[in-house]
Amino acid sequence: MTLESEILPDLTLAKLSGQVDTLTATELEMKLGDLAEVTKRALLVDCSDLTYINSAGLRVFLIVAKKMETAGGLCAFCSLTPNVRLVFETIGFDRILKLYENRAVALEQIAPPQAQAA
Amino acid sequence: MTLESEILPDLTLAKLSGQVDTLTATELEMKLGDLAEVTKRALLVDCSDLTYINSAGLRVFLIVAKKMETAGGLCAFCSLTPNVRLVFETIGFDRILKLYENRAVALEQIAPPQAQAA
Amino acid sequence: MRPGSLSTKLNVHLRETELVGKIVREFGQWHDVPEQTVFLVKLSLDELVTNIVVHSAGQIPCVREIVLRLTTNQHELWAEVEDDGCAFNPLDLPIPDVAAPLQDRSPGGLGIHLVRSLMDRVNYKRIGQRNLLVLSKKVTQSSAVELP
Amino acid sequence: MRPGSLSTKLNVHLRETELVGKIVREFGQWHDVPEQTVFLVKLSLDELVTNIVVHSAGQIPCVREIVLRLTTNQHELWAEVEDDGCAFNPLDLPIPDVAAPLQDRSPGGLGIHLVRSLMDRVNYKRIGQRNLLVLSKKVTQSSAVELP
Ligand SMILES: Nc1ncnc2c1ncn2[C@@H]1O[C@H](COP(=O)(O)OP(=O)(O)O)[C@@H](O)[C@H]1O
Ligand SMILES: Nc1ncnc2c1ncn2[C@@H]1O[C@H](COP(=O)(O)OP(=O)(O)O)[C@@H](O)[C@H]1O
Repeated sequence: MTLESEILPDLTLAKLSGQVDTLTATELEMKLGDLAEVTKRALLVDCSDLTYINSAGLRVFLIVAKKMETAGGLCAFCSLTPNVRLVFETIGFDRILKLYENRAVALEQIAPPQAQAA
Repeated sequence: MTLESEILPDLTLAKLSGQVDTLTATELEMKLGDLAEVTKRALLVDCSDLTYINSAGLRVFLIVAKKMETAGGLCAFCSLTPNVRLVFETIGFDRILKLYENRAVALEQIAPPQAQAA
Repeated sequence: MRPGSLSTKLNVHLRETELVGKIVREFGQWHDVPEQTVFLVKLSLDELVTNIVVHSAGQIPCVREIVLRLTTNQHELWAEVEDDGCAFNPLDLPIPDVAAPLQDRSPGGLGIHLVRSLMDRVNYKRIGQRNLLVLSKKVTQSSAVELP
Repeated sequence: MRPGSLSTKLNVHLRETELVGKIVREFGQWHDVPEQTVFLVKLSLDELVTNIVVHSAGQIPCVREIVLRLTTNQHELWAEVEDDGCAFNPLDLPIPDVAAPLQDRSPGGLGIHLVRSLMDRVNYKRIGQRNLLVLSKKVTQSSAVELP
């Protein structure tokens, strides 16, 4: 599991790669938690290279999304592989979390060029 | 399986790497056969990166060594891994083939510096 | 798929979930199991083994061994997880409300729900002093890669 | 070693020897089989499966399937090769003269000799319409890598 982040004015981008399982979920919780702290408006988690996630990892997504929402922010996810999307749908995460097909669509919706120019 | 060769005045060096099995033995037989053809005195097969060999590969060694001996030349092997050496010993190849601990010892014995200088 | 079966004893340690993942992936590859089936079976077994290791800590008797089994025939894959801990039937757990809004969702209880939803069938049996869970997943002909 | 077992159906094709090598290597890794044992068992199974595929061509009945089995306990590894071809006991083959000088050595007949020499025990049984070869190899405690 690796998490690479980029903090932009309107958005924090986090690229999550590899396997998230019971052995790596705590590390993810700490890292995403830190990013949520410093994020003003929105946190976007790019899952294009997330090859595996189990319930320990899904639990982290739920905790971070709740925390962001409570603080008036937004936590979104993009570029889920078909396997990860199936898991999200199975536990209703597609209804309670903001999901985007790919990064371009997500950026367009969360931080549109107009907002960036302002 | 890969075979890299170097043709020197006193000796042909062949570095055999990877797996030699029933699927690759024919290719080895053709390549080593070609090398035996152009070799004047001695053919040295360096086995340091030979990770696997089965009876189809051992059969090729026997055929090439016989051919070289019949033509008055020499076919030698060096740098066998412990696994490959065990297989050689099991079928008596350590007694009928010329084996050397490593390439340096083999070169010293087959093509000593004096011979090279001559 | 190619017919075959496997049985392996696991130690009661979370690190063993890595071996479970490796076994499912590699056994799956040898037996031409489609990639998505490998993913779903690996996830289900990961959840079950993790639960046994994590929740066995306070149990009497404690779990001393876990046995993993995999079986394929042309159309179906079976996975079994057996442990010698005290009786526990995960199918008795309540189904979490996956339609609840974000703030009402509890972060626990997702593991067993995933297993029940992603597998075609899940059966629990108590056999002597052992828990046995049998999962099965059908594979459609078209998604299976057959060797000639 | 870690206790476990595996059974896989092989097609009657020389290319399957690659799968046999992969299975022995990966199953060996999961079950902490020492590297040299993996090498010797892989070699033995390669020889036996190759022989069945190569020599079954002209047989009546021809071989339609080969089954590979592996079993480990703490101290020993067993490997089985089963085929449904006509009866053939490789243990009846003469032992080649491995002490003969180079020019007298015939290049064939090495495969079965390697299997018999490198394994601790080799047993042949004809069961119904099937040939069964059972190989076993002991592993000394010191060379086995045990998980805690
Ligand atoms: N093998 C087990 N032995 C004992 N209790 C278990 C076992 N598996 C699950 N449980 C109980 O069932 C609950 C729900 O399990 P699960 O759906 O995996 O979610 P989580 O483990 O995230 O809480 C656990 O919190 C635990 O109390
Ligand atoms: N499974 C088999 N079915 C029929 N004949 C076999 C089989 N295995 C071996 N043989 C016979 O035994 C001989 C010796 O086999 P082997 O020791 O492997 O050497 P090689 O195959 O190189 O000749 C073969 O040439 C073949 O005639």
